[in-house]
Amino acid sequence: MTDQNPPEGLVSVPHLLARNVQLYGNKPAYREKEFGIWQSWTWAETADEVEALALGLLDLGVNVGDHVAVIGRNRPALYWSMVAVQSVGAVPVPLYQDAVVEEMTYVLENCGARFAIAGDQEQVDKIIEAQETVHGIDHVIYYDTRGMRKYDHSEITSFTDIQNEGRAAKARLSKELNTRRDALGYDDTCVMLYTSGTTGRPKGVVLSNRNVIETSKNSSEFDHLSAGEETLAYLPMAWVGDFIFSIGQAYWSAFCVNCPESAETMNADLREIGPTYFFAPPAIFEGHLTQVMIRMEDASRFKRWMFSYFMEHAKTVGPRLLDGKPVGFKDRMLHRIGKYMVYGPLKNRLGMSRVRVGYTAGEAIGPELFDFYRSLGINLKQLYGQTEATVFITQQPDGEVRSDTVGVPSPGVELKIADNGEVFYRSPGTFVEYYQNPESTASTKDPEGWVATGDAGFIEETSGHLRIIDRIKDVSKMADGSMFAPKYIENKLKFYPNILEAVVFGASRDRCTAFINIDLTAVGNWAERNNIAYSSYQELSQHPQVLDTVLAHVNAVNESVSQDEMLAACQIHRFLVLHKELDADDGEMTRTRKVRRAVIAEKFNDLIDALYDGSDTIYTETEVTYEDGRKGKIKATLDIRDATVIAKTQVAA
Amino acid sequence: MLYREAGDFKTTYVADNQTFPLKLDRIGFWVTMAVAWLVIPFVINDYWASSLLVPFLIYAIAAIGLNILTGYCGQVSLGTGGFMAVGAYACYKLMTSFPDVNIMIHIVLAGGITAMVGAAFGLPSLRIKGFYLAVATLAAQFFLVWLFNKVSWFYNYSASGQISAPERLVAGVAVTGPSTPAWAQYLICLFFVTVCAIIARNLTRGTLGRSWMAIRDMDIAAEIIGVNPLKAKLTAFAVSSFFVGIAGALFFAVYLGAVEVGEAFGIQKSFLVLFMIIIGGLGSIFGSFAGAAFLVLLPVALKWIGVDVMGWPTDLVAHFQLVIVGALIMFFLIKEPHGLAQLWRLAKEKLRLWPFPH
Amino acid sequence: MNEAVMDKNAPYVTEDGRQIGGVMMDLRDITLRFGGVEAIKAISFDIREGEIRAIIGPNGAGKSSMLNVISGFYKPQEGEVYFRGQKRPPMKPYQVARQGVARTFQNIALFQGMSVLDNVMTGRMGHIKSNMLAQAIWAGKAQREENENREAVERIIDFLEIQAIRKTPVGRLPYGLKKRVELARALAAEPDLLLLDEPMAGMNVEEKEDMSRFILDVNDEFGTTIALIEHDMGVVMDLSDRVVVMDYGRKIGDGTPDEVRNNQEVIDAYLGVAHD
Amino acid sequence: MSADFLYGIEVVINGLMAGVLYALVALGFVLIYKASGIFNYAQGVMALFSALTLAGIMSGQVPFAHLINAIFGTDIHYFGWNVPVLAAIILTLIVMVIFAWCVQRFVFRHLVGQEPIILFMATIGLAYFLEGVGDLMWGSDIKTLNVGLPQGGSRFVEDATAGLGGDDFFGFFIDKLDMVATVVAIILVAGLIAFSQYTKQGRAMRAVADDHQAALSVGISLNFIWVLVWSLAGLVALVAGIMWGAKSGVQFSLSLIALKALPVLMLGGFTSIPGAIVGGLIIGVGEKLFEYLIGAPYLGGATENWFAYVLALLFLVFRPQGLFGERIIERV
Repeated sequence: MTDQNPPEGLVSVPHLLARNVQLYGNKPAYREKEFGIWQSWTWAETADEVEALALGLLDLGVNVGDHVAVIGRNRPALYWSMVAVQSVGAVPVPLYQDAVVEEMTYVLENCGARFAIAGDQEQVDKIIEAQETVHGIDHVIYYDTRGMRKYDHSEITSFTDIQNEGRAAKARLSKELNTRRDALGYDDTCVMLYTSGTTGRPKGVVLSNRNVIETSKNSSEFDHLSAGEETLAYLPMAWVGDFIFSIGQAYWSAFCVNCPESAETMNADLREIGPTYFFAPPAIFEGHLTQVMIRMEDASRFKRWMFSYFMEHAKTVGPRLLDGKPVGFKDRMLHRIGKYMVYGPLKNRLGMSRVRVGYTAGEAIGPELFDFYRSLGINLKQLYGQTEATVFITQQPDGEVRSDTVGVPSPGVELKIADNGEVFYRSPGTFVEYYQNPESTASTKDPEGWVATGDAGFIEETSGHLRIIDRIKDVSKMADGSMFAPKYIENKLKFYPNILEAVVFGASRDRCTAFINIDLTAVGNWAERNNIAYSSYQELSQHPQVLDTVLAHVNAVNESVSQDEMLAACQIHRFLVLHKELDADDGEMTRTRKVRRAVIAEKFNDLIDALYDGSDTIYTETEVTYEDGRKGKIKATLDIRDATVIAKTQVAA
Repeated sequence: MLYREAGDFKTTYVADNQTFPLKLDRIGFWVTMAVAWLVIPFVINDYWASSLLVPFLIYAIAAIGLNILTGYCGQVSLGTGGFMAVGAYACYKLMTSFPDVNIMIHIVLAGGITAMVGAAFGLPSLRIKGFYLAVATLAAQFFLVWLFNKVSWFYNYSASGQISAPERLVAGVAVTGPSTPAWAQYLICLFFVTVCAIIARNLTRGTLGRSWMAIRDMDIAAEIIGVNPLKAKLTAFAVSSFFVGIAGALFFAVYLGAVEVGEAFGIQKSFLVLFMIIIGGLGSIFGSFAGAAFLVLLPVALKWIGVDVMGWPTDLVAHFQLVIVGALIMFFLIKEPHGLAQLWRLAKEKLRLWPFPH
Repeated sequence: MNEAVMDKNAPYVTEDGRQIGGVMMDLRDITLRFGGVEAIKAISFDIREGEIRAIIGPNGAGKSSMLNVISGFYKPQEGEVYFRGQKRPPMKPYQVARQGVARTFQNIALFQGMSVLDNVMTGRMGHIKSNMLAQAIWAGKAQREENENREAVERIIDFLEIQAIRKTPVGRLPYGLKKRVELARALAAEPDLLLLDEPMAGMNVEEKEDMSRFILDVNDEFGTTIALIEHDMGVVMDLSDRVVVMDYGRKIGDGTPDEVRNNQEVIDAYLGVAHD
Repeated sequence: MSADFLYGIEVVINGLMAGVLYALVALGFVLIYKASGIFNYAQGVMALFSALTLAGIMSGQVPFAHLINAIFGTDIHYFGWNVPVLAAIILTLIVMVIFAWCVQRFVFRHLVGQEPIILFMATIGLAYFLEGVGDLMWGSDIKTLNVGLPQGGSRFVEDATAGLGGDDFFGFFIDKLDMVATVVAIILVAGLIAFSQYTKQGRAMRAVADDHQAALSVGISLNFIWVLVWSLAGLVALVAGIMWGAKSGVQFSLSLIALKALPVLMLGGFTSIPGAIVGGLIIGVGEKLFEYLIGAPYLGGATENWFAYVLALLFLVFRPQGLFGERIIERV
């Protein structure tokens, strides 16, 4: 553990808040689109909202070290809640708002939260339901009063009431509050975040003030984040990324966090705000791109021509310009025109005109996708990180951006690659421990503080950039002993807009096979244009033409995989298109949309067998969970297709 | 394509319902104002003033007026000419009876008087709807014209039956009478246009405007949800006539200088202004300007093409003008009932969505 | 007799926690004729503070006419309307509206030429005090009032979850949303009595569920008294505290859903009525 | 009987005759309005146009002569022949039918289902258009139209009635033309009513007027009906045009006179043929009497210009649906 002292006595988020009030008192700290306009709060206003709540919490009897669950969509009030909780020496535990009751029950129980701050009635209901099994919760605070009137308010209170009580009790409690705030230490717990573990139950990752503040400081300096930045907070508050972007860095650099009005106005709000610092997982960028392409399909011939022409040109010139490499005069001029005709307007529509620093992470991002945004002139970069590292492990410096690497070690981070190819790191951001789980803590973090990422990768000698192949546990051997890296293949497949998800099997088998999920937006739109009628996802997924298209993609992937001798064996011999979308509610994916390979393999074993026993159709029944929690069965007969495999060239590895 | 909206967000309601929510439009507006106020006055000459700019500005005011009544409140009026006449004669009487009072005040008062007359003729609108009312307003048209013809008190018993504007000064410069400089004519009209447009905009985007539009779109429902139809319709008639009256006053005092009611404010005038708002766009201030500009420009352009270029006799060109105007009216009603304003709106929408089609 | 009157007005609380107060609107022997036709024949019933009151009956039973009488659009030839204990003098519909009676319409009556926001804003007509001159200058009082109204309206928009379509012209909206916007417009008036004329006509199950939820929420959040006409028996039985049944302009039943359901005359009237 | 009174009677009679003409034009409106819901402002201009055409054809004028000359620098004006009245009238009728077809085909077919007020404004546009075309075809100079109708006061009536009053009364002065006009108008009105009552097309017309959908469902072609009514309106316009043209020359003001039919309709109601007739008579008599008793002596005359409108306006305020129009029951 590196032993730096806190920069000028800023040992905790509340301290940062206090500093921001002094330096940027009248600058906006939070905005939320509500009642048709962007309601704004300056740092000063934020401070006393937080203080009022903190006092209220004291009044409510929150003790130092208590865990306070925070659940709801991104709203300033909930961010204040976290800071307020910290101010009174307690620990905020943000939870995923879309978690179903069981998940929430587990987490509440695990962290033993005494208090919960919920966004609205929906969340309150879940907490109440959870309390049938967990009895730790003393008091629930809700923000949106809608529909809450009829609840028994003995153990439930509205956010504003708490604040009012707090304000009322100021004289009485402010002294206590100050002492608690001053008592906060650099190595005290800042926040506890639950990792949506790809396997097994989520674990509570304990992050200290040191972790958060050091990381925020370093990463902010790395990208020269200033008080002028605008961000849009729309990713789950329970996710470490949002905590660092919307609280850590936001408080360190004192920039403004904007919260959208609602899920369906998200894109419009993004457009209005035009963030300068923007993070999104590849899925979102992919969604945008798909939308762009679909909408361009309906455009006039001229526009389509213009679009493709300039996008082509941008692919060659755009990234070079971004990286400050020299560009010929003619190209420069063409790019100007393009900027005026296409790039500019497009960025404007996407709400990314002002993006100065954009990041994506979590999944490998397709080169086409990545280049599309880069060539528009959006400074989109990749970073590699995880909750245990307080996000940052490696990130790409301006001017050294590529789609196939995840960049150089972030400031203060040391890397080492184990013999089996696993990536280890050590940094000021390295987490303290897994809450009440010493053994997994030990298994992940050795005494010197080296943390295993669980990813296999290597460092390019030429550039010093880190390249990730796959999850280490997913990289395995096939029957003939050759390397099997499913994720690698899956990503290649997923780079096709038509393919939403793919799961490749082949560990200790003689050949590879795959499940495919088609992308309903893209394929559905294609079906519409070729007026192919379909009543359900299932029906569309089994449509012969769809299967042909997918087959073409698979063949293409095989083609490219066959080039790489290390992975040539991973070519897909047979595949089928799943009759349902892989879904977190069915436990097939994590909340962050990572496939749970084991779960799937077990759940669809009949299909896997079919893939290997050579039959060309298979009948199956699958249990599904509907949005309202009801369960049901869907039955389907799936076609299985054979893909063309390029014969493995004779090589000695 | 031209628009960059990212980052142009609103944090107050005032900002949110400003007239030009888009930055580019705001810029465009101020540029236009600057040119209109700071450039044109110095370059304008008699020809441009008398054949284009001044009539355009005056008709724009009239069109705004009629648009409030017809476009916003849905009450079609064919009496515009008559009401302009009221404005003109009111102004004339005021000018001649109180020579020392500033002409500007006279013009505004003329508007006020017209407003009252307008409201009076608006009363039937409470019982009569649609084209019944339209025809009813013809009564105003014919009656008023006849009145100013027959009752010689209105034209101070002049032998010719004409009224002619004596010279009046504003800030030491003649704005009426034969010796008025072009730029003075232009500026005084521009002043009134600006004020009228702003007032109209404020009224139409506010409560009153909403009550008008409610009446227009569905009068019964409007009344049931709490719109007072009497108030809505009468205010519409009054405000509309106020503007029309001012236009009439300017038309007589500043533009023509001397008028004979029959030909200056005949039913043709009513139709001209009605056409302006149909072509320009019902229910749109911008449309009022567009329509006025279009119908002021059209004859000039036709004359130029027909007479100067093709060398045709003027009457022939005049006939063509009738045909074209008539055809245009039908065309717009069929293809684009919301006129040039709507075309403009669509174009803008396209630019905002660029490169997407929708 | 006296007792009867007393408990008639005695406040009580429904099982789902709804506060029912005294009589708000009392209709006495209302008779309405069009030319020779009697649309409503000597009907009397009352609507109590805070309750959800349903008016049901086959097509042409005179339900809508009844609503039109309440909202002052039709003037009954006989009978009186008592509002808050006062006999209502003959008044124009907009005056009734300003007394705190808002309504929606059977076939949507939105203002096609205006945006959702403007439509809902028209609901605030009753709350305008500033005069024309102030509005013309668009400053001071008028401006303040405009903003206050906007805020009030935005809360309704938020409440009915139509933020996403705030600035869309109503013409472009699908049917279900139009209905919701109309409800928003009525709510914007902050009425004491809300009249809903077939709020769920032509909706699919999902939309009906939403609408029912909104109606209950309105009654719950704002304590608004609601009188609604509806054909969907299920909905009526779920929502309403008391039901009036009309047939051919006569009242053939009045009471709690259960009482009405078991009323023989009602059953007869409904036999063979297609839509129910 | 006193002379004044008798002169009063004379005024009334003249009024009645004028009224018949108003009624005639009004009929044109009613026909179109009933069948298509269009309130045809252009009716007046149609009268003007038809009169122009008739005059032009009779005098063997070359259509669009000005235009042709202007373009080709030629100098043609007349074919140099005169077309006999009857042939000319028939030709004019053909022109009017073609016109009717064009109007239907190019304008109103595209406006089906629009609000009445839009249709109304469209007809105003049509009026302009037609006026322009008329001028282009035949030039805008005032033409005399003589279809051989008797002119001047009727000696016969004058002599016959001279005896009624004292020696300062010289009998009714009644224009022969007006008498003819009246007769023709009455015949035409009767004819139209007969047409709409007893002919297949007539019944179809009424069916359409009552209920478009129903009419369609029984296989009546709306298009045909609309062309038909526009043609009939053309015919009516022609007759009116001839009368007025013969009376006061063919000029623009003619279209304004025809406008008088509007107030007539507002009195009579847009949908009722008898209404149109009665309204016409009321207006005719009303304005003449008003002018005779009040206008000329006290108001400086020329009150005919507005009397009709103001009368109609006042009337409407108390009975919005007109004399015979059905009562409107508003619903929501």
